[in-house]
Amino acid sequence: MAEFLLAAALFVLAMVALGFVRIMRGPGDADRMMGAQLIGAGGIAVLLLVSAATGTGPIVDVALTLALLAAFASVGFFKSAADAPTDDAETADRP
Amino acid sequence: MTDAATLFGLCAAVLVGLGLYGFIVNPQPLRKIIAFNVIGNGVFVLFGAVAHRGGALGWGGDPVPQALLITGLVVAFCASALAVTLLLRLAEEAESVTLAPDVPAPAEPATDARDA
Amino acid sequence: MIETLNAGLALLILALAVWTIVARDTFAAVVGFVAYGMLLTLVWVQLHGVDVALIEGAIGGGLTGAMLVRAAARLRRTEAAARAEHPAVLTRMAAVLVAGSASAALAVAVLTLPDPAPTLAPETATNLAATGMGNPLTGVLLAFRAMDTLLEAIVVLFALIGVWSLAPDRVWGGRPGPRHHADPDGILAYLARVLPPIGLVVGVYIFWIGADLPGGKFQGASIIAAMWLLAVMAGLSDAPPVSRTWLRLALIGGPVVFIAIGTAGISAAGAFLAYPDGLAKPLIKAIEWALMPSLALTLALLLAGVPERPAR
Amino acid sequence: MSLVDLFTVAAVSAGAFFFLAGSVGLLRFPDALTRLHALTKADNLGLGLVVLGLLPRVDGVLGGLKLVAIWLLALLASAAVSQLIARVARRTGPRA
Repeated sequence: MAEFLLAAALFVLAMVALGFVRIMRGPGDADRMMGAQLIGAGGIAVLLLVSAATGTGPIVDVALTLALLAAFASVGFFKSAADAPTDDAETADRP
Repeated sequence: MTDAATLFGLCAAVLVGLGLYGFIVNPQPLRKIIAFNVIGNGVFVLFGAVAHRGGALGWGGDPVPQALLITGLVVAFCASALAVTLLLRLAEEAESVTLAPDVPAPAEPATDARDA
Repeated sequence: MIETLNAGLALLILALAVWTIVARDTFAAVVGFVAYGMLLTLVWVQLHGVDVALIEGAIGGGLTGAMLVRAAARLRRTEAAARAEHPAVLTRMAAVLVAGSASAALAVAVLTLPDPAPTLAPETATNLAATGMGNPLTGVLLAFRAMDTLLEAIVVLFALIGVWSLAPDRVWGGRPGPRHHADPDGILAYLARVLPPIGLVVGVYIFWIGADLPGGKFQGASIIAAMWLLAVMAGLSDAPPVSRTWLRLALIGGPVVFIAIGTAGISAAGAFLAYPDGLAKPLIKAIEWALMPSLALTLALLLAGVPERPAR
Repeated sequence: MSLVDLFTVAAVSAGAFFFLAGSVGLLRFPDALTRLHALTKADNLGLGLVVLGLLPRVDGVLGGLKLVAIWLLALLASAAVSQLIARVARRTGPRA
């Protein structure tokens, strides 16, 4: 059973690694944030699977912390985009 | 068990190199801060790998280096926060410098209340 | 199977690290760094440092990410100018050389680590009973290496003083950061109403179990700091002016209690930061309870940033 | 293989499938909003099914509660974050 759970963890890790491709490609900031969000969700799943596979209960607390703070970076992203309404490609290219 | 320590130890060695490269080559200060953090992570992971090798008596790692890692991570975060704040303040001030390069920035009014 | 998982994790981490270094757009690099911070949490778990994983998850995955994302957005207008600066080819070559040799030297060191590994685990185990703690890390942090922890609490405070001292004169002692506004019926305000109570419970829980299981004051304090910042970002709460007396007392409260108990140790147990026999556990608890709110407040205010608005 | 194991294998596999679906969608869909749709499937269903599959394996009520709490927190975070990201994406519009 442990082998299956670890295999599932590996599979999930491989899948969320594709989120990295989205971070690289963009094209918008929002798309990149989504890639990070996917890696965060996958990280939580991997933690839970590893915890069950190795019988290490406290790992669940790590997953709990990540789940609690999963939204934090994205909220920061939203606020910074909201604080600067013109903050975009247009202003980035302004001399 | 030792495999994880060696693997992540080597990973950490590469992280230090990557961070060092970025720290030298990237011109933007924020990128330098990030690169410095990558160096720091490399050092921490290396330390963690060494701690893991020292695991004994049912503990997965030597508790002394692991405890120092916790202190280290918090201090590294504080240093980064200070560096980022400094940078943001610099950007605020430097913006006016860029807009009017010849005019010195206006001095702050001396009548401001300062509380200790 | 676990070896494959570790190898995959290491590869993904390295790929993300390369991206954060070489990406052209700073924001893209920062997002890569956020994802990389979350994955580092998995590395700590695989290195059997669950306590470290907890702090990395709270700080590396949460606080640092939000801080860098916002900084990258605010600095975006300086990007174009910075992009024009290209380091000379010679600099690049030298950088590759320096970085490569540093990596190679470290890799050689990793491969030639002494076997069996030196360890302080047996000493910790022998003396842990005297502290009354079940989690060896808490024992190390507050008994065997208490000096490090004390100095750390003070360094954190110094960093905050550093941040505050960057304030312009006209807002000296004022409220940090901009006043945030959000739609009171919007999703952000909803999130900031629902999440912080849960986060507070989880933060205190992580702090509480730290005596016997992975967890502790640093981890709990980081989570609570993040929750307060969420409420601030949603406009539900506001950062207090940094000149408030209660605020300053709360900030130094933890370190002061730590120093007081440490100084009392000189006469009671013969050394600074030594605990008298049998009293170690209650004293450690007292220090932890005093330190945790101070740390949470300090970390939160560090992220809230420079005072930007007058105190009135 | 016991019934519990069978349940775990089925639910975790289904969860893994949704991570696959989410990742492929995030890569293949044409614009930000459809990609967001794919992402939330991985967050909600992928993680949810993994949690469901692991539930019978936990020891004690507290362990089970923590697992469910993780899933609920992930649901809350993903619901809120997808709205916030969608707003930014709508305002900045598609750009190359």
